[in-house]
Amino acid sequence: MNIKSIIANRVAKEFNDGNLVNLGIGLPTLVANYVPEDIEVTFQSENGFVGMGSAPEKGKENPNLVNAGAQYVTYKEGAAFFDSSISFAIIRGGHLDFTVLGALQVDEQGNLANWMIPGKMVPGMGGAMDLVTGAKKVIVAMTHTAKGNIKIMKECTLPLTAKNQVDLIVTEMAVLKVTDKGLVLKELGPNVTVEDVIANTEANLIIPENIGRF
Amino acid sequence: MNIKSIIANRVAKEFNDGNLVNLGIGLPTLVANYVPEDIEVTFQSENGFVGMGSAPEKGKENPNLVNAGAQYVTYKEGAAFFDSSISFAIIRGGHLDFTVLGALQVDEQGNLANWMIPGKMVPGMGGAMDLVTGAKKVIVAMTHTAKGNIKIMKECTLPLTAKNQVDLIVTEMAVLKVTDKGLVLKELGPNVTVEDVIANTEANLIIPENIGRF
Amino acid sequence: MKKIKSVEEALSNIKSGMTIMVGGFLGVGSPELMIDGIIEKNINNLTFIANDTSFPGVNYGKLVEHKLLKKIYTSHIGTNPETGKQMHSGETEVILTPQGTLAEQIRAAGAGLGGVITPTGLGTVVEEGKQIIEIDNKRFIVEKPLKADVAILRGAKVDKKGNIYYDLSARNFNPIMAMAADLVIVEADEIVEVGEINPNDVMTPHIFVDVIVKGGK
Amino acid sequence: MKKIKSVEEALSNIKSGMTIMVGGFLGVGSPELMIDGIIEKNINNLTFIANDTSFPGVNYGKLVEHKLLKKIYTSHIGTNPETGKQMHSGETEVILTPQGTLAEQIRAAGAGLGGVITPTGLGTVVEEGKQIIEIDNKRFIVEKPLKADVAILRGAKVDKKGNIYYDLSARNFNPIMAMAADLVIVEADEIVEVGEINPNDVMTPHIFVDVIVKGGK
Repeated sequence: MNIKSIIANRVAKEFNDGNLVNLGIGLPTLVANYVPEDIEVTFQSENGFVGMGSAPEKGKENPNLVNAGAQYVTYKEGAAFFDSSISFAIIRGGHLDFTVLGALQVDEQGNLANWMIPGKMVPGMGGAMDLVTGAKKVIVAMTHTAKGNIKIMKECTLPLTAKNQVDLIVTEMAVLKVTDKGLVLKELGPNVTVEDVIANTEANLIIPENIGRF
Repeated sequence: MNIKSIIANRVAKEFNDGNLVNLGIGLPTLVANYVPEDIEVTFQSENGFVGMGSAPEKGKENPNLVNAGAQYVTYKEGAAFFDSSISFAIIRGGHLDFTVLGALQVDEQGNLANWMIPGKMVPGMGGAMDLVTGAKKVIVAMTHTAKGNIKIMKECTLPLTAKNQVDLIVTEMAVLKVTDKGLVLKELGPNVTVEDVIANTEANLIIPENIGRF
Repeated sequence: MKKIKSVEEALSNIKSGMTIMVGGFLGVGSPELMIDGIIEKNINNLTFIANDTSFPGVNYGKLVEHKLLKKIYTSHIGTNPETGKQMHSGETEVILTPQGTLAEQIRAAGAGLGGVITPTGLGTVVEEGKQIIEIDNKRFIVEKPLKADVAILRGAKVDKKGNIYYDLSARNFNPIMAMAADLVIVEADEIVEVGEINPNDVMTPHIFVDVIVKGGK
Repeated sequence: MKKIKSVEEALSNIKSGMTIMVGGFLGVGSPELMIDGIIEKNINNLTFIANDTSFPGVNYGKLVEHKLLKKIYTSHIGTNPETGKQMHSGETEVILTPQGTLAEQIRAAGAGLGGVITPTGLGTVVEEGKQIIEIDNKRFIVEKPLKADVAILRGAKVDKKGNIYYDLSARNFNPIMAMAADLVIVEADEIVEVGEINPNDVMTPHIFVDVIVKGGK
């Protein structure tokens, strides 16, 4: 498996049968491919439906059926479509079990920055601020560093998407749980040592005696 | 025509083609029977639809199709059903051209009292407060007095339904327009004199030179 | 993920002292079997949220006669004299709210909003004791969200996943209550296979629904 | 009460300097002919409200390239680099708002609410300069309603009275914008007879719709 698949595969293990999940654009989208077969997870697309399926076969694309990244998708039996105000009522109202998003930076307090780099890139927050504020659990799924740059910080330096909302950080190197006391190293990725994680992380890490491996 | 029909008939003359109208329970409901045939008026029922029709034939009642007074009704072709939040978005959002309601009291400032008599009768405001606040024009349709008691006051003594929202008062005796300067006597009912109206009204009346008749 | 339960099983989720929301408008679009079950099991001391208190002997109107309600949030009690009687005697607390405000308070709870900013009720007793907000020099009343432990709804067609389709004016408060309770029980006139309701036409998505019971109709 | 008009007639309602709302999500569920007409007639200096600014060359994304927009209220501009360029140069004012807040602001305008009380954006730049309200010791941002002179929508099926039925994810912002503009124009993939859309399944009631144009599809 490549790095992205390793991350997506690990994230998918968090879900339980019957969960409602929103996956962000990019790496998080891959998570859908790794949901264990013995559970049923419903995916929401914030442009207005629950019950999102995989990409359609070539030639079977429906221009009215896209995900929040405007990619053609399908829907599963039992899907339901609605308008944007209902879609965000679901998101803001605490009806999502998980939201999985990428990050530019995340920090010890569970702060997240993923929507702009001042003066450089200002795509806008889209649905991210609502998702992070409203979902029961927020998982950041990302590569541990970006071209060698540290992303897991003592304190985010980029403008925040939300304060204190991240619950879990999953990278190819580690699973980190956000707690009141800081980031706890719960699991190590394939062939990764504690020292590797520390070297690639600015945030203080709480290292328990027993650390799992994925 | 009896008194109620006279009032209902006069109210219906206010409507224009294409208007959306909400009729309160009781006397206002009768207004639907007097809409001129050359215009189309759409009636809203605040329990959740536009395009309300008349009562069904005996034996054709549908238990899922009632008006806001729980009476069986029908719907017209082109009707649309929705939930209570949308129904009151229509009402509060200024999408109604007219609301027609009864009153216990109404006064010179266009204040309306129609939802409770302290210690005696507290039915609750239902949709009335939203209707009176949100509709473009508020018409009070009622008998001029109640068993001899004056209802058109200098100032309402009963708890208000809303302040300064009434635009027009239609009784069997008169049509009164609420203006910044007070109530203007616009029209007299059948066989009614200006003196009759004054004698049955506590509010000061502005009496123009030309008064119509209905 | 089997949501279809017996009325008895569904009732086991409702305990005395809870806050319940009941869909319907003067009893139209309201669950019959669940209401009768609450009465039979004498589940009491309930905080009740619904548009009205129906008519004597009709659907949730019966909850009032059986004195199962401690506190009532509603817009209208005029059709059930017993409610007014209990209110005046002080037996039951009744909080009267404009119907549109009530709808938005329920919706706000379901939508994760902190409250409702409405002009309805200004200059009346409704604004007494409430927070007032000024926006662009206009005054508005701030009303708080209304949430329940359990919502009991009625649907015309419900698929086995829990997607609900309502019929005509029986829709009313049901879809917004579906979003505003920890547990949502729907009484279905008809239970249909998944896929029988067009995904465009689903009025309450299955994700809001926890329990389906077959109604008596 | 004839609502069906030509694109040319419909366009006559839109003037330079107006505020317009456009339905759609990255161009899906958006009116094509009306957008092309605005460009052709060079209606400019517009205040624009939509979820995003689409992609370069795609639907309302073209309004940006043609520099017809003075001010943009939106949640996301990342898919159209031209928007960011005009924002940085100061040519166009861009107000970025969380998508759920944007939806509620539009809905609030249509529903006669004074504003929106939301937790989204707390502790971020989104709360800067905005009114903050405290309810039960929790802080929320107060966001103002968003209203337009004209809303331009796209429907899959529209009956001759103006009832709209949307298809799949093309619904998105269309139904809430239908309530929040002085004049509402819908571009219909298909115009059908009154009665062809089941009254239960109407997604935008005809009372909100002023003008119907036949789309190119």
